[in-house]
Amino acid sequence: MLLGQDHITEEGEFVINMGPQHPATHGVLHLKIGLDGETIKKIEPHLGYIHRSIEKMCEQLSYRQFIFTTSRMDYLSAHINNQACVLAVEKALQVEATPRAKAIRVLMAELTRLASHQLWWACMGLDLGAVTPFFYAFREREAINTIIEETCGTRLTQNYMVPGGVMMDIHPNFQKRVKEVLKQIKEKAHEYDELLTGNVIFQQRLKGVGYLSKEDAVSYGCSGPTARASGVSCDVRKLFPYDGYEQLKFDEILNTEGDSWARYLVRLGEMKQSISIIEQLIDNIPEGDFQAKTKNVIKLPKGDFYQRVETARGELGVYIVSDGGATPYRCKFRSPNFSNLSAIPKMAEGAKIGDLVAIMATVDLVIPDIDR
Amino acid sequence: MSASTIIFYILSAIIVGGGLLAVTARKIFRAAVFLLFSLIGIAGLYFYMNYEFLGAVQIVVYVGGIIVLIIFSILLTAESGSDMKKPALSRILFSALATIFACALTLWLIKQHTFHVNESTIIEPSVRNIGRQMLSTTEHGYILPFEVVSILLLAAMIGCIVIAIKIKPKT
Amino acid sequence: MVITGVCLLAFLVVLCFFLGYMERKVAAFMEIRLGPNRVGPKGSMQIVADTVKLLFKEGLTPDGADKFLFNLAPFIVVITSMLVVAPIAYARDFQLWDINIGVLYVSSISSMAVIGILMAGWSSSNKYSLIGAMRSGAQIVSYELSIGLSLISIVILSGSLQLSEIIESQANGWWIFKGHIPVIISFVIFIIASTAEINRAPFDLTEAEQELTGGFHTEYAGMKFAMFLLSEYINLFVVSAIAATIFLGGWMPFHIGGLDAFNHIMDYIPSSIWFFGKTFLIIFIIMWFRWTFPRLRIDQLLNLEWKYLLPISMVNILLVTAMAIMGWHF
Amino acid sequence: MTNEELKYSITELLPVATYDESGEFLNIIIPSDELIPLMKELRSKKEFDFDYLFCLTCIDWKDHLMMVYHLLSKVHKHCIVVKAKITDIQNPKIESVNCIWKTAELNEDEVYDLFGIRFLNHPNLRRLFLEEDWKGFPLRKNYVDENMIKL
Repeated sequence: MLLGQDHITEEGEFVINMGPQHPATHGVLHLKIGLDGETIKKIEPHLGYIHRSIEKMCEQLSYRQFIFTTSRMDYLSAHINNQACVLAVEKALQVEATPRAKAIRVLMAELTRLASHQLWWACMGLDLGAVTPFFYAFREREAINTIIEETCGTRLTQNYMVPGGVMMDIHPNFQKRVKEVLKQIKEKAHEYDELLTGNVIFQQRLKGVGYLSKEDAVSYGCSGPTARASGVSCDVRKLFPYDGYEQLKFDEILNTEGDSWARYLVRLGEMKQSISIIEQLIDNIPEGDFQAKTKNVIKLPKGDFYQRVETARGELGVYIVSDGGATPYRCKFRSPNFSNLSAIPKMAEGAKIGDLVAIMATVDLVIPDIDR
Repeated sequence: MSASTIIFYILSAIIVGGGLLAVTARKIFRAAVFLLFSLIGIAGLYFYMNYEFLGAVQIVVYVGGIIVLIIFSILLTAESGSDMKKPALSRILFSALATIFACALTLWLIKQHTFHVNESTIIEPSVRNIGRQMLSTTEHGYILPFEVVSILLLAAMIGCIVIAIKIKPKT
Repeated sequence: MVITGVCLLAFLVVLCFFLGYMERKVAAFMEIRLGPNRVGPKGSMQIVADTVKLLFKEGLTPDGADKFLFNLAPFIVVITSMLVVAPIAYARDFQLWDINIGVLYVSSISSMAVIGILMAGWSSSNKYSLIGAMRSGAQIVSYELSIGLSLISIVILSGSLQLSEIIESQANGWWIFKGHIPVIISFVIFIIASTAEINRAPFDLTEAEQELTGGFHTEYAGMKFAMFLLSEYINLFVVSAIAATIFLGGWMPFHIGGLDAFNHIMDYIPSSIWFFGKTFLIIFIIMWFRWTFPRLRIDQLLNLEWKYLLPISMVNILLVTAMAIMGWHF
Repeated sequence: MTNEELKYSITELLPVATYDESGEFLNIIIPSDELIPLMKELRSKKEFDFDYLFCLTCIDWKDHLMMVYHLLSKVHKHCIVVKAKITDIQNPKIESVNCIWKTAELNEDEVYDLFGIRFLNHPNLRRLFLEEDWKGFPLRKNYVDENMIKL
């Protein structure tokens, strides 16, 4: 990569490599930055440091197995990734999950989203030099992870979804624990505002930084909070509802400012929406089976199937091309981070190095999702 | 030789050595650092003579101000890390001659002047006296207005630079 | 003289150990966690363990570095911060060097520290270090102005540059109480500007690990890195001690005019406790900044100085001068 | 527009296009050299207004390569899948759509890296994940990894 053709070779330009080992990239992302003083002129992402070729692996795995590779993509919304695969398989088989399974899936997905946004908030402060918020956010995130662990057995790569439902029923304590955590989050919400949201320095660091216009957001294929902060309505849960999202009351948080502060506010708003979704469901989990009957060896009919879901970072698409066999002929994951990353050079044009860190923090990239 | 004399010679060695190294150093950044040592040595000499105010001003103005500016501008130049070219022989010769001439002139002037110890009016070099002297309107006075004029000139200079500076056209 | 000097250096090292421990505990307190609690009672030996670790680490020098300057820089930084300690009065009649231009001496020597940082950043031959060095140059040179102006306001009021005389002038009340609002303004400006001067958060742009991966000391390891750390803590102490001396009366006890009984009780508290109490209060405030504020951006940092602090302190100087001439202070 | 209307309008534009409606979306299969004119129409015409390219990938069907473009209109909320057939397997190339949707730049880099399709008029075509000197294109069906350890 470094040997190949270089776009940042202009005479007199100061080139620095941010990453592959850099604290602000949250993983092994490598950005080659052309600088003029501290002002950014060009950014060129270089990827592949943790490329595992998940798409190639999926071609060898059965339809029950390939779901679990996706937990390792966007590991912060592992549940939602699994859900996308499961839904794609269900769509192809024309099987529907049981009502109980759907409710559990949505609950788990929203808990994951909440935990993921907590982590984003924690790292957001850390990236801008405020260390303390990290610990406050992790206090709640750990509680959520503990709940998920109780039911799924793992904290991060849950692998809980199977075609037709979920792998096992929820833990008896689940409802009680979730209510406790929600209560805790609501009680501590003011701490979040005091620590970061209300801080003048913090606001000044984000306002007007990393502007992305609505047209650019669409053209770069941005999705999730990144695009919604630019005024693009793109919540898959609203536009193409799945697993019973159509019956739930929640708002799509939109903001038209398009800067980092807007992205920050959108994510904060989404946390509140997730809480409201969980509250609507937690006492109304339907009784019944948690898994619909499916065949042991799943074979999909010939054709291609596309399923999208809303992960914590945007629209995840699973594109399965089947030739009628027991493994996918071709499996493509349209990852939200990959598209959001491509918009970063645009957002960071003319910004400072410190701004780039703020932009990356608000876009909230998860590198394994880019380097699938 | 008393301890005091030894300290004097150490300081002098720092000043002279720093100066020599500053002009002979191949790297421009190193030259600036050696110049810094030389200037600190001079400040040390002032402290040694109990002219603390002068010493502190020397450090504030030369070390904290001018050297930092020099280093800062060196950082902004592109090739601060590479060795400079060896200067032409004629330039070395001429600068050597100029140095020897200046040295000789200074020594000659010092030789000419007879230093007599003035024991009757010892002016205490306290800040209070310096301040009084600055504002005095008698002989050797009017120092503050003089300094103000120089600040004015500096401001004018900066203004000229600001006006003359080219703003890169945005592409 | 030599013996007291050596004692002072030993004291400084112990002090830095304590400050390191204090920083960890303050951070832990702010971050709802425990902090060091394994090595020694309540984790108090943690910093010793860290020092031993740093001592045994290999002090790498990068290949492309200018070796001479790279190795010189930490010494310059440490020496300058140690030089500033000399004129501080620790207690009644306990001052190592009562130089008659104390305030000027402090501000002049502390302006030298930036050269060590510039040297370290440049000689590492690392682009991140170089950016860090450039930032620190711009930052320290500009914030020195505000520090100087806020110190001058007290010099005007007390009519002396000598630290001992400034303390004496506060026998009937600390300047922060005697000097009304203008002195409070210059005290606040002094705290802000000196936090910037010693490169602590929210002004730690020179190291900014999330942006520059450590800034000017990216390439330093082992003992050379420890020296930067040492100088950071000495600077923290010096700045707080100067603020305590100039604005809060140094070792002067807290007195209220007219309440003789109260004043007598205050006098029984040893003067060194007064001095260290005030100093550590300010140290705690500066640590508090670090663990609650996000970092500024470089242009915001310079704007803060040139657009706000400097004009305010200039106007403030006029106010203080007027107050001194008219005798409006107590 | 409904799928029927889309089909009608596109047939007017490009008579050679064939259709496949078995799946969720309307699939249009076109030869690779017709791609850019059609895409430009799909993007710019007010009644199509496909402004959101949400998935760009490729499928290796052994005898030919198929570029797949999933398009969505944020205004009209209709979806379409454009499939461009590349028959030249040895030296596959196709026009880049980067001039229409900017998201294509990195996505096409990825396809170039993993399938070896050369995109013409691409601003910065490079191997995105693998090293420059990597041999072969991993997502092709005939790709054999010599270093792979069989389990």
